[in-house]
Amino acid sequence: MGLLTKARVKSPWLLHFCSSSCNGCDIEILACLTPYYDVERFGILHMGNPKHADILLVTGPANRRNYKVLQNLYAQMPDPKVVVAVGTCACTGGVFHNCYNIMGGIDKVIPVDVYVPGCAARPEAIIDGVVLALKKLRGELEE
Amino acid sequence: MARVTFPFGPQHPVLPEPVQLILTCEDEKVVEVKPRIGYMHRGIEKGCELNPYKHNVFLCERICGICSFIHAEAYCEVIEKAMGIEVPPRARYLRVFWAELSRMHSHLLWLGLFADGFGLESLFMQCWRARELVLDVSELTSGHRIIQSTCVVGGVRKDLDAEQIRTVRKMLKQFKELYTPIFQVFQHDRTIKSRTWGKGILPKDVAWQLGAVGPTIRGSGWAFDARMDGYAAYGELGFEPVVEEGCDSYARMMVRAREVWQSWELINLVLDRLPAGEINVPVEDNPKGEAIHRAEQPRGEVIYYCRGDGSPNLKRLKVRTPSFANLPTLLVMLPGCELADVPVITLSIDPCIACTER
Amino acid sequence: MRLDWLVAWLVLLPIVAGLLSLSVYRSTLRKALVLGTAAILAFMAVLLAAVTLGKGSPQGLDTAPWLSTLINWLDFALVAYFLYVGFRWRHYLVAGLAALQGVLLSLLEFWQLPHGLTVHPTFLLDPLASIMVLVISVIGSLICVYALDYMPEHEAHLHLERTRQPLFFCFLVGFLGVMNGLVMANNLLWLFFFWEMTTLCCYELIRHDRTEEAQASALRALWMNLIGGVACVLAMFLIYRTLGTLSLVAVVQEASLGGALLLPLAFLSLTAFTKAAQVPFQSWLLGAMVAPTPVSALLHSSTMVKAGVYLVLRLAPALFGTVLSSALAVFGAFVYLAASLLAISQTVSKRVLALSTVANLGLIIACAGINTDLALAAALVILIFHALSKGLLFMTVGIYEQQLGSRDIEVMEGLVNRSPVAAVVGIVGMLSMAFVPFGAVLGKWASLEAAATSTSAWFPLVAAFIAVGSAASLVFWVKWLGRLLSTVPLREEEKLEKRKGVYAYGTVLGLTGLLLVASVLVGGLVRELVLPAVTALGYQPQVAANWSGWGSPYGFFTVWPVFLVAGAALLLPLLTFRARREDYRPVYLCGENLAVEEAAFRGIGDQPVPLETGGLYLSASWGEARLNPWINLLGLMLLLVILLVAGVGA
Amino acid sequence: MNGTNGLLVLAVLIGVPLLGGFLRGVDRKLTARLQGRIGPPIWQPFYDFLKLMGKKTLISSRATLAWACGYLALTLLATVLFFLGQDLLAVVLILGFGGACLALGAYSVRSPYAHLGANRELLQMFAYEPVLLLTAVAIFLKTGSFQVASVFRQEGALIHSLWPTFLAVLAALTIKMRKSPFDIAASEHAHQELVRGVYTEYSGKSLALIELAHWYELVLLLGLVFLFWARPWWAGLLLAVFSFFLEILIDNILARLRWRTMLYFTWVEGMGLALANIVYLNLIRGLL
Amino acid sequence: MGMLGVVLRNLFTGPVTRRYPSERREYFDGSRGRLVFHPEYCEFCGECERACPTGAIELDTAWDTRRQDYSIVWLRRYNPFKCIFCGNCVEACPYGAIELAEEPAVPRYRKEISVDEIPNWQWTEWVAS
Repeated sequence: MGLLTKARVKSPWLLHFCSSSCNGCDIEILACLTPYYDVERFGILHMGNPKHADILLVTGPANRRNYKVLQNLYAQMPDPKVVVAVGTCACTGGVFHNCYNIMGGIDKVIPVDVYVPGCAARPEAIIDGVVLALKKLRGELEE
Repeated sequence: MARVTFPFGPQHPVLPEPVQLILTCEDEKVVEVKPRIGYMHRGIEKGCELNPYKHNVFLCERICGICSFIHAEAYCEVIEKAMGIEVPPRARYLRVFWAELSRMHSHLLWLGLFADGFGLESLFMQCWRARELVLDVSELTSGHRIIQSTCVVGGVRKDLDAEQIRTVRKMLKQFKELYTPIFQVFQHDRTIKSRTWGKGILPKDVAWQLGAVGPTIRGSGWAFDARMDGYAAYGELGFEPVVEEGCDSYARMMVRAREVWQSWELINLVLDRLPAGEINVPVEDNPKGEAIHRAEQPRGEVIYYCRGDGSPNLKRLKVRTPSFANLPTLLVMLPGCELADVPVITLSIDPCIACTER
Repeated sequence: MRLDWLVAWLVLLPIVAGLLSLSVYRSTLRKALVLGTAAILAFMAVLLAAVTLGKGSPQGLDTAPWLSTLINWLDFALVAYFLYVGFRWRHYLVAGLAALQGVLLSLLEFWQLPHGLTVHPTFLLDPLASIMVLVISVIGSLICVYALDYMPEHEAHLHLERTRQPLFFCFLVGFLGVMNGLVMANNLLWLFFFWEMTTLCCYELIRHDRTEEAQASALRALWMNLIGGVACVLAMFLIYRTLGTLSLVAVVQEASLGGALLLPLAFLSLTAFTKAAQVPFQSWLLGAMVAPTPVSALLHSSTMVKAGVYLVLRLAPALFGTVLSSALAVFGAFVYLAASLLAISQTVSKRVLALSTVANLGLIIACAGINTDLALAAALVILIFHALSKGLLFMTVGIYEQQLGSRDIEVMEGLVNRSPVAAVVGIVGMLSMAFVPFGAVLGKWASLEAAATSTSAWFPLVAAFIAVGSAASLVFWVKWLGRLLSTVPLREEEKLEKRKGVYAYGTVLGLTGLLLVASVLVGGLVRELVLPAVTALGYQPQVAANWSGWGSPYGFFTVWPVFLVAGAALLLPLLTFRARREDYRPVYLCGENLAVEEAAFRGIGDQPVPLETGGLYLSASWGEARLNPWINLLGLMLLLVILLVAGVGA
Repeated sequence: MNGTNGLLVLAVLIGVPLLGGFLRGVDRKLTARLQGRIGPPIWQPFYDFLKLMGKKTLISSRATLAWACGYLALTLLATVLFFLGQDLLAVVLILGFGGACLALGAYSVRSPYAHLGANRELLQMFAYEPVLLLTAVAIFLKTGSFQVASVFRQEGALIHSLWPTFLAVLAALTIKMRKSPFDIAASEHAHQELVRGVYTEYSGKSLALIELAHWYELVLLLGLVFLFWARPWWAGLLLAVFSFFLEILIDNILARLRWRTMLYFTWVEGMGLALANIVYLNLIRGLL
Repeated sequence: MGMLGVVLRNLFTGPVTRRYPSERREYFDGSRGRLVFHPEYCEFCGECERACPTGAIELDTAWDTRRQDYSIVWLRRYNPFKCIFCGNCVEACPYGAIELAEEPAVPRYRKEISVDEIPNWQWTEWVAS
């Protein structure tokens, strides 16, 4: 593993976007930053700005109103980047599957690398998801 | 004079949820605010008409993940009212237990975000650290950290055993130790006061005219709380609302900080007085007719209305959420403030966009 | 060439050329006249500098006695004209001051001075004078050439029936001669005449457009400068009573005799402050903005206000060690601070420039007050670079104004895309006012060092004022630079530079080149020009200058490495870094951005809302309305204190 | 420039960012500990730097990269001049203009967040620049020279007579280290109203360069603190470490304040202290 | 100054962080984590499908392609990425074939649907009945 790859894997800065979730996963993502889970151990910092971010954490399904926002944010992130869909509804739409304004999972709108199930996804699952995303990042880089 | 017009949101680190405020600033002073909502709209009310009414509990829980239990509870109560079901007393007490747990975690979460809003990151960490204890209690008793999912039409799904009650009491004691210094910081810290005192004034009469609810109106000196109706077991617990007279962000912050203590006491009271007996009654038939119910969420009063025609699907479910009532107050408070106060004032009403837009 | 011829050319050529231009109505002829005058004037100035610097010691020059008599009568003619102006416009303050001046002057001429008084020498040619002549003749001439392009377009805007350019160029070009005379004069009566002539030129140039506002501003400039005139006559009274002569050199040399000269020196300082638009009098310079831009450029960079600081610098050795000197230092530093703070809240570009001028002149006066060799050197460096940069900036702002039709800084947003040449020139000008290691900041550095080494008990205040003032000036320059630089990438904008006037662009680019050369060679400039001037004033400079920078006994500022590093860092990425179109991303707009070149975000009803961005003005805190009363009051109080101190000292 | 100086310059160019990055790592670790967390590894800033260097280039405007380079270059130059024992006043001025480059970079693309951040950066500069200039003057009064090297020729520690100035420097240090309560232009952590303020439009390599410049700046400022107790050297080192720790502590116990409070604090209290100190020293100089 | 006490206490009492991937915490009893299915108890009654609010469970039949005789297999398709882990199906199941484990469901690169064959329901038995 080259030094650059290692640095990339060791320093994922994340951007969180709440697509149209119920807030459950959002607060669990925030909980990941707090003392009990402290993802800064892995070098993860919560950036509010897509231009600085490496990982996009999306909670909630894509809806017809804000999918453009999601696409814009995705486009503004510089490569290499990964997208993690956090929570059941970000994966497939989940409990909102029959609400009329919902398009389904966010993979309908942007490419998704890792799906984290759970409603709301537990911090442990989110950490697992990010770790999985980093594995993918490393794998992609080494190919 | 140079003006800066820019969008504040939908994606913005201060706002965890998508909402847009189009701000116009002159230097550091905000002169114009135009809110733009609708990013979170999912169509839950319509979705509820498509599901069997018992499944709607799970959907209503996910109107908002922070006050999810109270949504579920309010939904169940409105259905029970429509169907004329009497809920057993133990279930009513347990509902108060989880509802107050939700309130505690919601307020702590908000206090943390608020601290982050005025740039005190370590206080954010402390609040969320204390909150983890509340979440542990929630997970221990309901099986999930935030979406308790314990309420069903006719009662609750889970019971507390003596062992659990003992553990909960221990954890609550730990919580008290952790929260006391945090509370004192919020109450007395000078830099926090300088950021919140006199910021975002919502005068008493204006608060009433705009129909603000919850801590927003209680911070403006109105004793207005749906729990005073005495639904669930509140009537038997001697509930008194927390009221602050300051009308500013500091007052609203203190209402929430003190409500954490209030919820803590209510939970202890519930554990002391928990009556024995069944936790739910079987519900067989379908709702017919209409009913309305008020409940108090961490953010304020939520109103549920339902109408059924005897079929398994509701004909109409209408939810009026507290943040929807509170958002107009922003338009009074924001113009004329400084840009640095925008997060403080915006957060001081604790906007929950997921609730507002459903 | 003989020295007296040289002086005659420098003074008379522009005046004659100006008078000639009164009868010139054809633009080609006017161009030839102005260009020729400018070229000869600049050449003569360089020659004068070569001569005076080569000679080593100051050269005196006498004139025929009848000339002195002529000057005396012309003085009265001027007073009469001012009296007429006062009554013509029913401005009784002007009339009163002119009358007072007339009375005082008659008293002086007919009662106190013996008949046929001769002052030896009439003209004094030393390095300080030749630096001033260089500044006036080179930069001033360039501005006159620039006006050849500016004025036709300006008049096209005014829809005049008949061009007023002959009159305009008469005063504009004549001004240079008057100024040259002023800085070379040693006889105070001559100095007074030239002084009043500059007041006249200034008045006529400001009211050139003949609008109501222009007339009011011109009258304000007039009455404020007349106060200076009155103070000057009073000073002459006192000086003659004490010394029995009216020679400037004598004043400087005899000052060490005692405190008797303090009061006249204070009056002369007051005269200088009115001309240099120091704080309670700054409003005339701000009002002068209504005049066509070449006038502003001329007033600010090379003439008029520079006369004020010139006089203070000339008198500085006389003040050495006196309490008046400290008072000047505090006053100057205060003006620097106050004007810099006021400039932050300004949105009109010319007012920013004007306040920055006031501030820099204040700094020069503060340096004169600090009164050490280093301080004087700093003052001269600031004077030279201020003239270069401010002349450049006014001329470029004039170009912007004609391109944009506005003087507002906010309107200049993204000018670097729309009008690249002029914008880059303006950026260079602003950088040279505010950034290391350009001359103005170098002067600031030296003035702070000088302030710190001063023995005065007041220096902490001076240092603090300079420190805050320099930070404030950084704020408003960077803000304005930011406006120019603020662009929308990939957007095809309408180019404003459809017509690049040869004279306007030529002079501006020439001045930029001059500025850059002078900045890079600042070490040589200090060694060859500034230090001799300081020596000639009677200081023993311990200041060292070598090829790479400028040193004082306490510190050393390296210029070349900073230029190299900053230049390389800023230019290399721009030259080497190429971005493809697909590498561009819109700016961060919370996810509601549109395409890169749109500069808008989706707002209510999914309609694009254009972005508005703006600079920092803080008008609530540092707005003129709020600060002006305080600043004027403090300035007035400081002036009174200066006079009081001098009076008590006497 | 002779051989020793050349070596020194090389040592500064290479050593300072290593030290600065390490200190940033310590900063983050310590902050985490104060918040009851574990925090990132000590060498996390180096990972971040490398990663940013390796990002694909996406830009909003070409000019931002140039200004980032300018910021880095000027900061680097100030650091080199400082460690070569050059003129302190010049160092402070150059540092100030480095900061201005940062603001200009943010101004050079029409982005509201960057613009508002740049406005605030200017306000910060307005707050700390006079304090640092006066500090240089105060050091001059004690040592008789503006040269950094002269501090080492001075007998005894500056802090004995310059402690009020030292307190003023701490206020400026808070601003320069972007620590609460004065992190108004760009906060270390993202939760503020201006997103990342001046840094909003920088990404990838230009952000990495800015990070590098921060490291130089940090060491330079701690070097300034070191001067206050330069002899014996370990006392200065202790003082620098103490100030560093103090800043982190302050960051964690105070809320972010508004710009008015910042200006009020740095001018009235910071500059007031430095000025009082200067007046006092000047009095002594006058008496002796 | 209350904050000072809090942060200093934090500094000296050490971090409270749960070092998650390396040290795993015991989950509370009754935590609603992953859904575990025991096909051997399943009687294919369909209660879980009806109880599921998100439609994550589907009961289905399909041709058994492993065998040549075109026999039918009884399948339960479960999509963990649709499931909200509410436990409604667990309560609805009369045979105790579904259970909620305490550890959460694991993240995946792809949304894999888990398909279980119900052994109680075989082609032959169905024919025999």
